[in-house]
This record gives sequence, C-alpha cells and structure tokens, in this order.
Amino acid sequence: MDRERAAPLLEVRGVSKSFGAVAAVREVSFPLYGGEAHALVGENGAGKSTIVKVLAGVHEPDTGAVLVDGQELGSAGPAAAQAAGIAVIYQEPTLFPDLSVAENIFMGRQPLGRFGRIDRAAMKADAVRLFDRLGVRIDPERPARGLSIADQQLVEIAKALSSDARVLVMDEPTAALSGVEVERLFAVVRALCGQGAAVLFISHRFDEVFSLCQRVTVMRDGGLVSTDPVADLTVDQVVRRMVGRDVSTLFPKEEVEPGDVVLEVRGLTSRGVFADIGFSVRAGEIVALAGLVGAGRSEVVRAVFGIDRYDAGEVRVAGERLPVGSPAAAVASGVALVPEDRRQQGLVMELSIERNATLTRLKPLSRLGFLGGRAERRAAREWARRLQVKYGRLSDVVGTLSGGNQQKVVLAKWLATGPRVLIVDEPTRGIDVGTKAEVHRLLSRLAADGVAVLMVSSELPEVLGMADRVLVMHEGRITASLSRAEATEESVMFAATGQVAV
Amino acid sequence: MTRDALRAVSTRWDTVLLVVLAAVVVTAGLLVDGFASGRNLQFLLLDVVAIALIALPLTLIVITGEIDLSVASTLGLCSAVMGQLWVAGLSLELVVVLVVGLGAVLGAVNAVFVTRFALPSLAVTIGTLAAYRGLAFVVLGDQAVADFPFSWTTAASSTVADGSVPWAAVVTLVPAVVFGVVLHATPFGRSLYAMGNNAEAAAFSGIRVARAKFWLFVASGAVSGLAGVYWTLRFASARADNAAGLELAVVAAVLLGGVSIFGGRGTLLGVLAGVLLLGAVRNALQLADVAADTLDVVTGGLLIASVVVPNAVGLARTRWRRRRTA
Amino acid sequence: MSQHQRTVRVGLIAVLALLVTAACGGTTRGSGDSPTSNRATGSANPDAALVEGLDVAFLPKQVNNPYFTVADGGGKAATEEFKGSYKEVGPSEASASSQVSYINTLSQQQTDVIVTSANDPNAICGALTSARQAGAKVVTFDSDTKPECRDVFVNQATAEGIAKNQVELISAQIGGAGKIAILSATPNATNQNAWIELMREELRKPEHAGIEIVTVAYGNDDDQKSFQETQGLLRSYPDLKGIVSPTTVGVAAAARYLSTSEYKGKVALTGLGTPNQMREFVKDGTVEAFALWNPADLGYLAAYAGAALASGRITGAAGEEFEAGKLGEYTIGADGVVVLGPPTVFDQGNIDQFDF
Amino acid sequence: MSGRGSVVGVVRRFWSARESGIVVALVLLVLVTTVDSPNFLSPQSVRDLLLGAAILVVLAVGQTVVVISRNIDLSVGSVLGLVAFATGKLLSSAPATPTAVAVLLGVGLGAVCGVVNGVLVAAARVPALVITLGTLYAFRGVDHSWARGEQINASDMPRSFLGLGTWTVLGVPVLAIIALTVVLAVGFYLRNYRSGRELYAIGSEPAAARLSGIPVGRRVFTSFVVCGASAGLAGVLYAARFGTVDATAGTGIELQVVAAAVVGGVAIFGGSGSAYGAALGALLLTTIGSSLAVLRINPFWQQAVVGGLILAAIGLDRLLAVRAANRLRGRSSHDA
Repeated sequence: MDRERAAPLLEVRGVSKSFGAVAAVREVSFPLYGGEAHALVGENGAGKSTIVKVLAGVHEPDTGAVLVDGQELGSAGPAAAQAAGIAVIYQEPTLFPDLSVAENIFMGRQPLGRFGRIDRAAMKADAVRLFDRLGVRIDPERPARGLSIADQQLVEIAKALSSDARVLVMDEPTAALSGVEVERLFAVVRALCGQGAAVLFISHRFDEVFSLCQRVTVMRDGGLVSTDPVADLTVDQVVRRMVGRDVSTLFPKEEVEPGDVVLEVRGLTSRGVFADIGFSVRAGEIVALAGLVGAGRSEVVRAVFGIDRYDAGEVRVAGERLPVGSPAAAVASGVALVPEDRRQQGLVMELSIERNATLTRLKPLSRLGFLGGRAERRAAREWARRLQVKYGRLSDVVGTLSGGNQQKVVLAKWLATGPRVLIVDEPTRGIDVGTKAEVHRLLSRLAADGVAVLMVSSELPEVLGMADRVLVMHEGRITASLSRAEATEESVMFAATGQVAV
Repeated sequence: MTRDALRAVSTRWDTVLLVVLAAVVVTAGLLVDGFASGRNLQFLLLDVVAIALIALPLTLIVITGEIDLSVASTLGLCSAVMGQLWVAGLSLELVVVLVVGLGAVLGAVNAVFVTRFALPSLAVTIGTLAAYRGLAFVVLGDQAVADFPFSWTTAASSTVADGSVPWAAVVTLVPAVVFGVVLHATPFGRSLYAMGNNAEAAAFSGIRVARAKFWLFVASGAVSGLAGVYWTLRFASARADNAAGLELAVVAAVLLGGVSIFGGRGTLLGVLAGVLLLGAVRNALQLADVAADTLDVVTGGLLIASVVVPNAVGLARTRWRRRRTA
Repeated sequence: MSQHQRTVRVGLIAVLALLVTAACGGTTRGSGDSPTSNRATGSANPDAALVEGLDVAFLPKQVNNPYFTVADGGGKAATEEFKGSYKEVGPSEASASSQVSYINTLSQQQTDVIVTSANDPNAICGALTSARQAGAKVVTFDSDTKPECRDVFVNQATAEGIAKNQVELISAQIGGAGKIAILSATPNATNQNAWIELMREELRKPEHAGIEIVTVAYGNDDDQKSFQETQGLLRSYPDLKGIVSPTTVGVAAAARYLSTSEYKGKVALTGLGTPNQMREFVKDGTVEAFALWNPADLGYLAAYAGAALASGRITGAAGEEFEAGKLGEYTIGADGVVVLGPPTVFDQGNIDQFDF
Repeated sequence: MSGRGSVVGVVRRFWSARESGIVVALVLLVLVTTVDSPNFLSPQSVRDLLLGAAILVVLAVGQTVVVISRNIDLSVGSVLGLVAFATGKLLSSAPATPTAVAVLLGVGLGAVCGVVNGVLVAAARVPALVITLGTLYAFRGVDHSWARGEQINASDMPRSFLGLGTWTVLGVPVLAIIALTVVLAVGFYLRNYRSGRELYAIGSEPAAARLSGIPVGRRVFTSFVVCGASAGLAGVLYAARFGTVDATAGTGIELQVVAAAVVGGVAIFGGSGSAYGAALGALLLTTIGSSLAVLRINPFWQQAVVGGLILAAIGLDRLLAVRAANRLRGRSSHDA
C-alpha cells in the first residue's frame, strides 16, 4: 500500500488526441507503478490503442503529456519513447520478414564489437538466452518470414525484453498464444515486475487480467472511467463499467432443427499443413472448428473457400463440387468467408464504407453491366442499418471506424450476398463485449434462417456457447467430433492437445 | 493521416488538372504566336495520340498497383514485325490484325510472369523492355521498311472535315471512352481499385485478381501494338527503334494525371488531362523557341510537382485543421 | 470455368473471322499507291538578289551534339552574312518523331528556310512536305531524306568519295593487304551503311585485292559500347591489321582504347573523326591519319543553299548554280544534291591548323 | 576459421548464397567464350573486362543502397552525365587542379543531386520512382543547358587525370581498384553497421521500421545521398576513362544499373540483396556484352539476351524463395 504514495514510474497526464473531427482520447490520466502489472480494459474504440501509440511515441498528444520519472517524454517519436525505457508489443506483430529473427530482436540495439561493427556472435547468443528465458526454441538465424503468428508474437516479446525496458506495454499479446505459452509469458512478466518494471497489459480476457494484474484502468468512449486495484473489483463490475450497462446474454443460441447437408468436405489434404479433413455442415447448423493456434483451422477454411489450393480431397456445396483455388466460384455457389485478419483480408482499409460493403456484390448491383452508384449506396445504407454500424458518412474511409464496427462491415458485405454457407474465422477477436454479443445473436439468427455456419474460434466459451457440433483439430487433423452435449471444456481441450484418439 | 488528406485533395486532382490545362491553353493562346490555330491543334493532337493510347490500359494497370514499362518496346517490336510482314507480301489489313494480335501475345508474356509466377511487374517489364526491343532489332535489324501505301500513311495524319482535328485523335476517343466506362462504371473497374489498395482483401472478397491483371496486361500489349501500327503509318517508317524511350513519357503522363504509383487511386479523365497538359506545354514552349533542355526540366518539374503539390496541400490542410481544433 | 472457356471460344471465333475478312482482298505490297511527286516547280531566276531578313532554322539530329553545334555554327555565320535571322532548334535525343514535332512547329512559325539532318529518311518526310506546302524551303544536310521531301540536299562528300577515301587511308596504313574490320555507329545509321556498302565495292577492285573486311561491329555511337566492340574485334581476330570507324564517336573510342593497349602501333586505325578529339592520338602515334569534312563549312553551305532557294535563285533542279559566300560557286547535281567537296585528311602535319 | 568444419561451412554458405548463382553464370559464360576464343582470358582482355565493368559496378552498388530501402533512383544516368561534364569543364579550365580534388568535387556534386532526390523523397514523402523520374529529366536538362553542345576532349584534360582511367597497379586497372574499394566499403557497411541494417529493415517493412524508432526519413535521405555520390564518382571515372565528354554521357544507363542490381539478387521491393551481388550483376552484364562481341554473335541479340537474363534472375529468386518457404513450413510443422 505504500506504493500509493511512491512516485509512479510513468504517468499519463491529461492526454487528449483527435484524428480529424474524431476525438479518440479525451483527458485520460493514470499512473503506472514499478513492480506492478496494470490492466487497461475497454470496448473496442474506447481509445486503448491510441493510448498505446501515445506511449510508444507514435502519436504526439494534442494536450497533456506522458511523464517518465517526472520527465516529460520528448517529441522525437518512437526513438524518444525507447530511450525513456518504454517497450511496446503491438497487437499486430511488426517484424521485418527479410531479416533474421536475431536481427529483428536487436534492430537498432545490436551488440557492437570493435569499430562500431555489429557483433553477430554476441547477438545470436543473446537471442538464444532470451528464448531460453521464454522457454521457446526459435532459430535466431532463420528469417522472420514464414514464422507462425504465435512465434511472431514471441519474437515481439523477446524484442521488448531485450531492451531492458522499465515500462512494458503489451497490446493483446496473448491473442495468438496457446495456454502453455501464455503461462510462460506471464511468468516472465511477473519476473520483470519483480525487478521493478511496470507493465501495462491490454486484454479482452478477464481471467488473464485478474490473474496477472494488480491494478485495472477502465476506458469508455475515449474517456477514463476508473482506476482501481484489481482486488477491489469483480468481473461483472469491470464489464459494467466498460459497456456502461448490463450485458445481456452473451451466447443467445437458438435451437434449430438442422436441414439438409449444405457444405460437405471430404479427404481435404494440403501437404505439411493439414490432412484428410472431412466433415459436413447442415442448413441451420452451427459447427465450430476448435483447436490450438497453429492446428490448421484457418488453413482449412481458406482452402474450402478457395484462397489456398489443396493437394487432395473435395469440397461440395449442396452437392456441387467447388473448383480448387477459386474464391469467385465459392462465392457464386453461396459460400461466404469472414476472414481471420480483418484489416488485411476482410477490408480494403483505404476505400469507403460503401465501397467495402458492396465489394462482394458488384455484379448483382450493376444494371446491364454498368454501375451507377445509386444502387450501391442504397444497398450499403440498408446493410449498415441492419447491422447497426456506427458511422459518420458512408463515403468515409472504412479505416476510420472502430474495430467492432469494421467487423460489422465485413459481416454486412458477406450477409448481403445471401450466403448458404457462412464461414467465420475468429468472428469476435479483438471485439468488445457489447459487439461480441451482437455478433453472436446475428450468427444465431442466421442459422435459424437456414444458413449453414462454420465457425473457427479459439475462445472456448464461444465454441461451447454457440456450436451445435464441435470439430477439434490437432496438428492438421480432426481429432474429435463432439455433439453439443458431449462438448465440454475438458473434452475439447483433450482433443485439441492430441490426447484423445478418434 | 497524410494519406487521408492526400486523398481528399486527390479526389479532385483531375479537376485541378483540367483547370491547369485550360489555363495553359488560354495563356499560350494569348502569348505564343501560332499556338491558337487549327493547324497547331492538329500537330499537337497528332503528337499525343500514341501516348494517349498507351496511357489508357496503363492507367488501369497502375491502379491495380502494377506497372508496364515494356509498352514502348512492344510498340517497337510490333512496328518491326509489321515491316517484315509487309515486305513478305501480306495484305496490310491482315498485317494490322496480326500485329495487334502480336501485341496481345507480348502482353500475355508479361501477364504470365506477373500473375502466374507472382513476380513484381516493375522488374518483369524492365526485363521485357530490354528483351522486346532487342527482338525488334533481331527481326528488322538495321533496315527500315518505308514503302507503305500512300493512302494508308496519309490517313494516319489526315483530319476531320474542317482540317484541324486529326482522325487519329477522334478514333482514339473510342478506346478512351471504353476504358473510361470500364474503369469507372463496371464491376470489373470497381474491383481494380480494391485490388490496387489491398490485393489480399480483394481476393478474399471473391475478386479474381490474377485474372483481371492478366487481361489488363494483354490489353496493354494489344493497345501498344495498335499504337505501333499508328506510329509506323504516321511516320511511314517501320523501324526497330521506333518510340524508344516513350515509356517514360507515358508513365510521366499517367502519374501527372493523378494515378497513384502505389495503386488504388486515379481517374481516366485525369490521365487524359495529364497527357494533353504535357503535350500542350511542350508544344507551346517549342513554339516560343524554348530550348529542348528547358523542356526536359519543365517535364521533370511538372512530374515532381504533380506528387509534391497535393502532398504539401494535404499536409498544410491537416496542420491548419489541427490548429483550428486545438 | 465454363464461362472462361466460352470467353476464349468467342474470342477465337472473332479473331478467325477478322483474319478471313482481312485475308480476302486487301492492300498488298504490289498494289500500293504512291505519293504524287512534288519536285521542283516554278522556274529559277539566277539573277535574283538574296532576300534579306530570311528566317533560317537549323534542325539537327540532336541539339547539344558537338558535331552539329559546329555545323550549325557555320550556318549561323552564313545567315549573318546574308542578313537573315538564324535559330537552332531540335530535340535533345536523336529521334525522328521529335524531329517531326519540331518541323511542325517551324512550319507553324512560317519559317522561310528549314535546314535539317534527318534521323530517319522516311519518318520526317510527311512533315517536311507539309512544311513546304506552307511555304518553307527545305534543305537537308549531313543525312538526307527521300529526295521528293526536300528541295536540296547538301552532301558533305559523296558516299563514293568517302568510301574511296577511307579505303585508301587504311590501305596505306596496313601496307595494302590484310584483314580489316569496321566499327560503325548504330546498326541502322543510313550514312554509315551506305558507306560500308560502297567500301566493300571499292575493295573488290584489283588494287585492293589483298584487303578483306572480316566483320562490321556496331558501337552505337556510345563510348562504352564502342570500347567493348573494339576489344571484341581485337580478341576475335588476332591477325587483324586495321580498323575503320566511319563515325566520330567510334573512332575516338577505338583510338583511346588502342592508345593504352598492347595493340598500339600494331593495329592501324582510321575513320572519320574531329581533329579536336583525335589530336592526342595522332600525336602519340596511335592514329596515323583520318579524315572528315569541315562541319562548319557544311552548315555554311546549307544555309546559303537555303537562302538561294528562298530568294528564287534556284529551285533545286540539276544544273542550277549558286554562290555560297566564301566557299564560292556550287552546282546542283542530280536529284538536287550539292556536294561540299572531298573530305580533308588530317595527320601530324596539319592537324594543329584545325579547331573543331 | 580453422579446421575442416569451417571450410565445409564456408562452402555450404557459398552454395546457399544468392551471389553464387551469378558467379556460376559468370564462370560458365567466360568458359564458353574462352573455348571459342582462347585469348578471351589474356591479361589484356581481363583488364578490359574489369575496366569496362568498373563504372557500372560503382553505379549498381550505389543503387543497391537505395533499392534495399524500398526506393529506386532512376536519375543516376543524368547525375553521371552532369558530373562527368562538370569534371571535364573544371579540368579543362583549371588543368592544375589535383586529381584528388577533382574526384572529391565530382563526388560532392553527385551527393548534392542525391540531396535533392533525398529531400523530395524523404521529407515530402513522395514515391521515389516518380521523383527520380522527374529528376532524370531535370538533371539532364541542366546538363544540356550548361554544355550547350560543347564537347570536352582528352587533349583538354591533364594527363595526370586521364591516367586515372588507364593506369594499372600490378596489372590491375586503377579504375577497377576504385570500384572494388567502393563495393567492399558499401558491402561491409550494409552488413555490419546498425544504420546499414536499418536500411534493410526499412525496405523489409517500412511501417514496422517506423514503430521500431528507426529514423526512416533520415536513413532514406542518406541512402539517396550515397547513391548520388556514387553516381558522381562514376561520372568522374567516366570522364577519366573516355576522355571525351559531352552532355549526353550516361544517357539511358539507369536501366542497365537497375538491371545489374536485379540480376545480382537485389529485391526490387527492398529488404534483401547485397552490394556484392549487385557488383557481380554489373560484371555479368558487362561480360555478356564483351562475350557477344568476341563470339561475333549478331549484336542485335545483346539487348534481348540482357532482357532474358533479368527475367531469369527474378524467376530464379522467386523459385528459391518458394523452396525456402516450403522447407520452413515443413520444419515448423515438425516442431509443433
């Protein structure tokens, strides 16, 4: 408790930041104390990422300041933040694909030998030491290109550790990590705190927040709601403060009598990625594809949709076989895919909301092969209304929307095609609690209307709450097919870790 | 942030260009003797027809984020082959069809490298820039074929009724309108912007990215072949070195026209305005007896200004807005 | 898939249909029509005075090219003598299409006399014809166009004269027998090709029976390329006795290469070069003798020919005569060609008397 | 660095390096040519090859620095022309100027041109392709309007300066030694210094570079200055080697320079490649020129062959990358 009186290591003081007419952050202040892990929670669009970028020196605050040891952070951008001992792990990994893992870790801080030369041997040894600390084995000399998302995230963490930062900012570092990796990461974070460092931890997973952090700051709509010790709060209280209201049921699953088989996958194999995948989804059914990150779930749905080619097997939609490697053909036969990576795959960030929302329906919206613009506008407005997208103007660039609203635009562009099969890959990743429930309600209603839904999800509660059937993948193979009744946290985790033979 | 501001300005870049073009034409008409005459209009248009033609498909290609630097070499190779086929005794009608077909094939070669093997189009077309020009010399060597029928060669620079607008320019309007409509008012054209901004997201939306690019390169080759026919007839001379270096002029015109070199942005109207602006400025300065070296400096300066000015305006605007809100 | 195939099929049918229509009938090489010739019309008045105040424009292959700068300088001197107004315009790269654009501009400016050197004998024809229809007199120099497109061509020397001169020079330097190679400019340089052809003819004469041209290399009028080609020649023909390079860039590059190589003094080199470029190599013994006409005189004569045309003294018909200032009297030959005179041979003895 | 193990390691590294492909191609080309014409490998001939490649090597190495950071400099030919003329002009009007001073001034002028490019690209944040296409025209125009058709000949320049283009040290041309020095210096810098590695980082992922606190603008600016300076040096060497300079020197060489870098394995979109590769690429292109001349192959084929080579090089790079990716994919799935 004497920490209360100790000077904070870092202080965010009255920070405001606007982009154009939108105020992303208003008058936010909170302290970070040495030796503490501090959680920052809030719905998407609450301004957490903006705070992270201000701390990282990427954004200069319009008013207010960031103080480290009482000294105001200079305006020299990320370099100044780094010099002040702040290390940031971003939500999306920011690696240099052409450079080696070791170089990625030490870029700009490489150990030097004589005459200012880089000491490569020392660099490699240091990298190995860092990975040992994290308990992972990644070859420091291999290029970063081709690393799995989890490995990339681990390299990011090693990067932050290597800088001996006194303030470590982590923006959803665990989103792509397996349970074991998360535990190891937490051990490292605790060790860092033990050495007097301050950690700012951003996550949507409350169990992590409550097990790791000592203090929690809640943000809503760009403003500060509260900063309290974690011990004084319950999950419910935090959630209420985040959304500003009570959350209705998170998993509003409707019971539906499944119809005919719509999507059928047989013997699907892609060498080195997944093998002999077979399953079917009926109309009105929600089938979840569960498993650990890297088990090959996203790869399977990408192959089904035609983004990636496969070596053997077949995909049928309502009995018709889909050609290999043609998303256009898949769309034509009524398949829709809401991809894992919203910013890179789901949306064209530079185009307007309207253009994104109608991108999948250009042909149907054209008359005699020509697009006039009016039909597109009408369709976009209609779908934005149905999904309750919050936007300024339809001609605004989609990148200006919050993450949740962006996800709604992705859903809109696919629902507008009237799909028979809807594939959703991590539909609620990085989305706030309120929007999450909306998305779940939507999926449930679609299934009730007779759409066959295939859902890839890493969140067990989501899988268990939404799915009629759960397929579990492990190392590129389906290891279990569980009915709603059979599926429990235990049974799914057993299959996902390969401990159950089929 | 700058990108947003940039976009705000650049959406009106074609309008800005049209205004600048009008200003240049009016100023030159008042100040430069002989600029405002029918004959001069004819000369000006004849000079820009080839560039305008090639710029049409190139605009679409650059909007998808690719580039085709081999256009002038394709033109040269087509011209050389046209000469050889004519010498071989084929009828000129057949030769024209074959040559345009050859252009399409050369474009398809680029397309295969870019779409099948997923190689960067900049590097691929630098390669074919050298290769096609080399083949042109292999085909025609040091020869020039010049005995094309007089009626055809004069047709290439003949004018519509009143004598100031060349038929070639009128005919060019047809593909210009076609490309313009395709780009701005069809599903295909709309999808080009999407793939130029983010090819992956476009593919995830069911857009056939590779196929679209494939046909664009084929179109670029075919149109370059057509430009080769025009060039050969206009100068009554099929030579291996025809239009050498023209690719830089075409790329300059496309970029001046407001098409982003990174893809995803630009209009066909802007490009046509860019082509005419470059042509008009050069024409006016030539008439004013400004030396060729100054013309080069002006061309380079215009090109730099076309990207620096919108950028600077955008920056100034955001700064101003920020100050106002602060 | 099926749609794709259909597209392809429809395309194929369309192409076939086009081919068939195109193949049946159409314009072939034999059936071509030819332009109506517009040779010299009107009649000459040999006694007419040179008109003052003529607008004379020089349009070289490329501006800022040293050779043409000197030649156009001669034209400028002449124009001042007959009190005309002189200007030099032209593209910064040697291309026919840009020349056309400049010819159009000159025609638009109502220029009285256009003096030009053609980058392509055919390509600028149309533009020159329309310039003449607009009232300009056209003189070509250095490189001709088709005869019907200009009034007079001022030839620096007859092609035969140059070929003969070059053969004589190399023959003397290699002792009348041995293998020689030619280092030319670009593969499609009209002049060079004509000269090379005539040199081959010249060598068929019995007195040159011992000399054999082994190959023609192209240096593209580029220093680096000319260097490489010279190296290549010496490499592939170890028994090469001499090189003839009838282009100023080529001969200078070859001389510079030879002067620092083991072949200096062993392999003879001659060609067409400017005294300033070649002075050093003549003095250090790399080159014994080479030739060139005086480019300033060439421009000078061309300007006078243009003035005579514009004043009505001549029309470009064979046999007409005109006065060309300090150069004296010239007579127009067949096809409207005026020949400057035999090329000057430069060697140790006289090279210091020239500065161009 | 002792023992058999390290030798094996060196050999293996050689085979996996991208540069080795060009070395093999180069060796094959020289072998074929030598079989046909044995004195292709005579000392004089090798000297000529090195001399011929030196200028292109210097340019290609400079270009590499820019291309690695995901930019491009198309104005190098114009810079070369401008500096070559300036050097000629300086030495003809002040023949007493020491050679070293002339070299430094030339490099300085090239660097100034690089500053112009760098400011426009880095500060105005405008695509390099567009800017340098513009300065390609502009610098050449300045060159032309300065020269006004003047030509500077060997006899106008002092012998001591021209000697730079012809002298040899122990049989090796000075020009080649200078080029080699540039290659080694730049290659060493790019591999072993932080700022050098940061150029790779910028080219590999510009957004990540900015987030990592790398001063992107400053590095890119510097890379253009280095490229300009090397083009300046090439201009001085050009004047010394050819002795004849007018305003057209180096016209169109930019495509050869880019081709040399690409053939040498420098990725056109940044992030990978080395100065050594680019230098080898330049040497290969020059050797092809000489070989075709020696083999008496129709010179018309040369350009076509160079084009084919570029396509082959990028195709090969692609193939290797796909292979490597497959290998990594296989490995990581075993680890999991």
